[in-house]
Amino acid sequence: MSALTTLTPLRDRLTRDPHVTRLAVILVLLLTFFMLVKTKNFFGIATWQSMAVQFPEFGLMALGVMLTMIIGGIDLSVVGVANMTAIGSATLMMSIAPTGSDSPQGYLAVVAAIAFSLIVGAIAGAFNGFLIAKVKIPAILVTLGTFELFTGIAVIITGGKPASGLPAQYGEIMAQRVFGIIPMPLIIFILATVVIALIMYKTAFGTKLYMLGSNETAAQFSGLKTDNLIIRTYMTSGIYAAAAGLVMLANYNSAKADYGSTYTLLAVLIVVLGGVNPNGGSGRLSGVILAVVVLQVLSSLLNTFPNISNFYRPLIWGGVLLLVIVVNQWTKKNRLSRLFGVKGNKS
Amino acid sequence: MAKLVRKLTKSNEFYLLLVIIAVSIVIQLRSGQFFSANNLVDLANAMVVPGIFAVGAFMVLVAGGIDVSFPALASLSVYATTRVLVDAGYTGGVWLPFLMVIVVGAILGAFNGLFTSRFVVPVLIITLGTASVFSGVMQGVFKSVQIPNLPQGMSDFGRSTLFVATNPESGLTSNMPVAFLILVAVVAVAFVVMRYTTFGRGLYAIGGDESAAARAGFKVRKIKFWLFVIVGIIASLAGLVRTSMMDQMHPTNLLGMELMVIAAVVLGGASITGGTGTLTGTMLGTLLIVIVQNSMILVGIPTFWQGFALGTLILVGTGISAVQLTRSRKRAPALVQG
Amino acid sequence: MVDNVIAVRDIGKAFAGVQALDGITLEIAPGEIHCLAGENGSGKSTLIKVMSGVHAPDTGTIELNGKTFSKLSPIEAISNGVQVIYQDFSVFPNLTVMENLALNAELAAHRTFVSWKRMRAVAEEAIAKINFTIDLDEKVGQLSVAQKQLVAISRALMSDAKLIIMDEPTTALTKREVDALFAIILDLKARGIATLFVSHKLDEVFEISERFTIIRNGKSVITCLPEELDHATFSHHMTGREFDDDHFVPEHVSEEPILETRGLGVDGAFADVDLTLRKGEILGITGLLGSGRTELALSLFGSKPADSGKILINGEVVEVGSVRAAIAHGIGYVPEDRLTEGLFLERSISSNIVISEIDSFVSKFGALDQRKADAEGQRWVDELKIATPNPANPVNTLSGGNQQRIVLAKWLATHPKILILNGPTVGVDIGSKHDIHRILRTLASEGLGVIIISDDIPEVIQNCNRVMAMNAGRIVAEIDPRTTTESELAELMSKDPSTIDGKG
Amino acid sequence: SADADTSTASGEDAYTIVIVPKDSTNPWFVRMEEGVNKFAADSGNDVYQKGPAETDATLQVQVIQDLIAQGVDAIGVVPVDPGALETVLKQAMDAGIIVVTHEGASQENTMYDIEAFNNTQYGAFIMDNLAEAMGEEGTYATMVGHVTNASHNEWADGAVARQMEAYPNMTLLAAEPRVESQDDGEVAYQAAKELLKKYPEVTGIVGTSSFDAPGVARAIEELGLTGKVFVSGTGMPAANKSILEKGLVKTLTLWDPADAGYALASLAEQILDGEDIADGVNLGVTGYENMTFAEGSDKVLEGNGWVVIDKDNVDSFGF
Ligand SMILES: Nc1ncnc2c1ncn2[C@@H]1O[C@H](COP(=O)(O)OP(=O)(O)OP(=O)(O)O)[C@@H](O)[C@H]1O
Ligand SMILES: Nc1ncnc2c1ncn2[C@@H]1O[C@H](COP(=O)(O)OP(=O)(O)OP(=O)(O)O)[C@@H](O)[C@H]1O
Ligand SMILES: [Mg+2]
Ligand SMILES: [Mg+2]
Repeated sequence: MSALTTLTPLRDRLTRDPHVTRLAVILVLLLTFFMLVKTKNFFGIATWQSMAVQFPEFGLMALGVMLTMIIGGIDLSVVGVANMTAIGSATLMMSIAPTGSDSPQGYLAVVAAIAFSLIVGAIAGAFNGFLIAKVKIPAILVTLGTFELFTGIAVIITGGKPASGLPAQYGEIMAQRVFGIIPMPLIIFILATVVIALIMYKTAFGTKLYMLGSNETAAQFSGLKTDNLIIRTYMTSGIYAAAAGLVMLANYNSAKADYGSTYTLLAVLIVVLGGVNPNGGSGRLSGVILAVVVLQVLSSLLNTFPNISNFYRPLIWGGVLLLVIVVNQWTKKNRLSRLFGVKGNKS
Repeated sequence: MAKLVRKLTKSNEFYLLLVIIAVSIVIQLRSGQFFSANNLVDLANAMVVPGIFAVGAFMVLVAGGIDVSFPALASLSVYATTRVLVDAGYTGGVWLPFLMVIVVGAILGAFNGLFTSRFVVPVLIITLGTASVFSGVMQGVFKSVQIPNLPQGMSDFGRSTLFVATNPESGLTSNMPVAFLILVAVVAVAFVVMRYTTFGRGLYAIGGDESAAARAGFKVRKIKFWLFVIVGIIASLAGLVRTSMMDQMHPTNLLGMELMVIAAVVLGGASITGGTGTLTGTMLGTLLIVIVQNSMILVGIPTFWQGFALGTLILVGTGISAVQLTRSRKRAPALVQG
Repeated sequence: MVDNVIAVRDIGKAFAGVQALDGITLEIAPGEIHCLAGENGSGKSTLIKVMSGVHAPDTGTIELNGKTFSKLSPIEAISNGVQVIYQDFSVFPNLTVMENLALNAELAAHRTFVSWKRMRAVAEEAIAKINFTIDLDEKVGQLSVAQKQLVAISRALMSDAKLIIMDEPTTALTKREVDALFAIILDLKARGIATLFVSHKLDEVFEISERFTIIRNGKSVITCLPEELDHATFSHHMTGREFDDDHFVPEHVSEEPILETRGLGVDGAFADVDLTLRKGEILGITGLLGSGRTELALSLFGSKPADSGKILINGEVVEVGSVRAAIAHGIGYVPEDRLTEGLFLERSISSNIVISEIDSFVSKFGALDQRKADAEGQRWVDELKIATPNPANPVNTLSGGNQQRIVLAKWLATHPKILILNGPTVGVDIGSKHDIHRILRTLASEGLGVIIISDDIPEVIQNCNRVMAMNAGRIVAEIDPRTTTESELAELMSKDPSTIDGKG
Repeated sequence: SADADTSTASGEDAYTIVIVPKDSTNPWFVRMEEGVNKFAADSGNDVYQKGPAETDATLQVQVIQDLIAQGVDAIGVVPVDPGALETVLKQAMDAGIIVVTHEGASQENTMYDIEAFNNTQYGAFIMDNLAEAMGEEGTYATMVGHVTNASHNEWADGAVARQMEAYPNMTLLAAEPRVESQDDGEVAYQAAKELLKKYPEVTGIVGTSSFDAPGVARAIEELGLTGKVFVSGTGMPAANKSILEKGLVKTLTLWDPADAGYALASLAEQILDGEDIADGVNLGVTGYENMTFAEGSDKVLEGNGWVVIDKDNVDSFGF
């Protein structure tokens, strides 16, 4: 019953938002192409497992960026938060369970580190939110500044070197394959998606975010605690970035100040490709998730062609984004040619 | 007089200038080198490329968009130009490289312009796409690699100096590059365009209210299109200057600069939602960032602490102007009018 | 036969599913003052946009200067002498008054370079024409709604227009400013310039118009002379309904005041305001632009907390330091400018309605009961007769009158004890206006304390049981609307404040 | 013709060997690809190079993950960051893929790592060149691409250690011992100018990244310090021809990345063929003909592959 009621609006949303539908079509086309051209890879479980390990890193960051963009802001600090918190929790784990500790000690370290990392992520995000909401510095400046700041802290802690030598238990937990096939990072990503879906669509907070992004003055006049909302949004983004940091910590078995430096723009690209309006007020989670998957499938597909250099990856990503823009407009106006038609009374 | 003071205390440029002065004094006190002639020339030198980029980013911001494609655009147009000229064994003057980057820059800019003027989609989204396409074309299609030896004309231009500033104490010399004149020219032309042409006022109008601009009779599409052509040219000039001055073509050297440049322009008081901002503010914002980035060693900040210091300074610098601005706006009397 | 300055014939225009215009024909003679009337959403603005080249009609023709067009471009319209003052003014908030006034002229002259000296001269001339003083270097975004409107009007009057179209030009103007505008229109008429005029204020319409065209649901209903109609028949043509004018008489007024202020003041805006509001009352506060009426409302609502004085609710002194505090005390506020302050345009109708009470749909576990919230939205849509096929549609699919009902619904949904409305019927048609007034009266009779802030004098006279006049930041008089005429009230509002011996 | 080679080689028993460099615009790895392609032609196997689009550890991991998924036979990696690669390389080995590395002496999850030389010794060699230019006296600082770059820092450490033991009249600048060039010629130039302004006593800079020496040389020339301040470091011949010829830099050091690429692929093939890897193994290119295990290691194979370029021999390399 309750599953039914949650499913129906989901299906509604999927069919009602043409942008999301279009992304879904692109994904299906892409998968079909993959299946036909690289049949062997397509039917190999390893292909999917390797994807499932990769995208949660930037996917989690994109989810945080999405929330900030829905309220009309942006978070460019996610990579800095991820690296700083990963380094912090790596350091913590190594001090709780130095090499040679027994395994209960190791598990304790893991639990402590995860909690620590998420808390620090929340604090870092709240710091962003505070500067944006209370000091009223534009979000783009704040998060660019804190990106430098957090990365700087990461460099100071480690002296620029990787923090490695984690207790084996961390890698053990994160390398788990649930049901023998599903990699842990994917489980984390799915969990994070469910949580964010609940936040966005099942809490008052979610509704308020959209309202805030749509019209901040009206939100104030409606009695919303706008500053508080902004701070909580960036805090959530910080937590998601910290989660991404934990996944990276597992994937690289180490943390470092400059991991994932290309993820900032990638996360923004994903969010806008997913149909979130950078001016705030609209956008759907399903679109962003589809965008993550589309980009991941595309890049893994590309890596199966030895002769196609990875440099084509940005070209294709950019191409997909522009294509979606063109197609959206096309269907809005029915006829693309009208777009290029001359305005005037020459009809 | 009182009106001037009120205007001043309401302006972002004023606080920015105060911050710059304060930062300079700190650097001077810590290093004793800030106000030396050759250091100032070095700063001017470091300002050239970000400064030219900032003008372009500023124009787009005024029209209500955020362009993140200019470094990729500049890289592609300069790479293509250099590659062609080097392969052809060109040994002539710098006029041809200039001409070529202007043409290529204009074409790439037109590509941006076509999308931004025809599609009702925020410029940020479009330029995220085109930036990827530009760098993908450069790296994937042109298989870009470093080009160590530039055409003679470009090398010579990169080395030509206006004057040499000498520090009487240390005897060190710094060259004021001729390329600085390009920055000056770009700023001057942009100033005239933004202030004294209907095109420039149209950018402000579009940034303020696009549909009102259309109703007033501005040809919004045309203006947007040409805006991006112009910005493409400006960005390519910056790219050519950087390449000539480095005396090598590093295809990825400029990539990743976009956020810092946009931050500088916003720091200078341009609103990210469009319609406001001045070139003075833009230059001051860029100057502040350039000073901070190029004074870490002078101030004696250890390498490990430099990222931290840069982040702190960006936050403090923007924070001071933000707080002051909110305060002075609050202090200003509410609408009282009979 | 006199040639028309403009004639549109058989215009049809549909927007995704909505037939906004359906075979409209309209002719305007030189110098004619023509009134276009119709309910919200009847197609007036759309017709205007067709005449000014913003929208291309699906069918029909436009005759202008002897030429027949199937569609116009804005520049063609302007160069053929059609000037429009849009409902949203179409000003540039980020530019100065001077540029807002003068840019059009520079554009029309196809100049490449602008001259600031020339622009200043042009702008000075423009504001001199309608006799209004303003700092030419002020940014238009900093101006009040009325000042923006005056800027838009002066701009339209500058060019060599043959026809000036005004889409609700007087919504934010006070009586004095309206009179000035009418003088200008008559002056234009004397020079052979025609005016097409849209307004929802009946008095004005009858005062100035020489001919009416009334449209309903995109179709012409009647074109006739003012003598052929009175207020009642006019309203009937517009809405198909009958209205009666009567004064509001509260049914039951509580002894104890629900809201009081003592010596309330905000520096630079108003001072020494003492007022008392009882349950069941509708208190009117009226005053000119800049009289402090909006600031007073904002300080009661906690958005601009008072610098001095006290606010009492149910006899107890309370701190109203923030909007949330005000809401907690049961105060609701319908703001002056619904578009920028009241509505979330791209969000759904029902979420706009429930946003202020959304926390009450949250269960113990923090889950939002969306169905309950939607049901609440639907309930208010039905209750206030908001015309929409689906409350899930975004608010920007509605016309002004319906949008205003949404803002009202949002506050009613919070079950306020005190409701403050700032310009509750600005830009709302008579039908909707009447409905909104009915709603307010019902609310008062249910025990709500209502404050209407408005410069629409007939509105406050008819719908309030007490009216306070504000002038230059002070309450200068309190009147009984049943014994005071509109002109007496207007005089109180606009007198030089030094000649009134008000309180304090 | 290369195409024809690959197609014939993709037969039954041809191996798929993929070399994963740090990035691909850097002429260094462009040059490396030449060696890889040469090995492909020589061996008839399916050998190619595929790197990430930017020097970024996370991107490099993704490339390797995708290669694992495709089930290639061997992967030869030049790690951006050995630490970041441990997990994925372990996965590769668990999947039965042969893993070898280059410039990854600290890599644990690899079968063998080949080094053109020993990093510490290479740093020492850079120092020897700088000391000679400085006349074995004066103050110097070190410059690395990023403080996060492992091999740059090892070279710099090696250089400092060498100075300590061999050049008593030289001192490391205490206030700024290590500056960053961010792998950017412009930053190297600006940082060097600042350094030389603030610390007039500095007469030498140890460069490591290939962007360092050209950038620093520009600064030296502009400040009017030619012949007074010196820089050494790593660099490709063609890219540094002009600064060498002008005398701004006396010598630069490098190893030929093409040879390293060839050797890496060759090592992978030998392992695939089941050959025994022992001291003295011959990887078929100059400098890698007689590889020996580093002291105390059974993984790190060291050759003697570095070369010195100066203005006289700069034209003789052909790259
Ligand atoms: N651009 C548009 N897209 C979709 N529908 C529109 C558009 N413009 C107008 N409409 C619809 O056309 C109808 C007529 O609208 P119009 O704005 O002309 O009404 P109006 O007579 O000006 O009303 P009001 O008195 O409220 O100003 C309305 O139903 C409106 O929703
Ligand atoms: N360009 C447009 N695009 C989309 N919708 C539009 C457009 N112009 C008008 N509309 C819609 O048409 C409806 C009527 O528009 P309009 O601005 O004319 O309001 P109105 O009916 O005049 O309101 P009122 O008279 O009550 O102030 C509104 O819902 C508005 O959102
Ligand atoms: Mg209208
Ligand atoms: Mg209207």
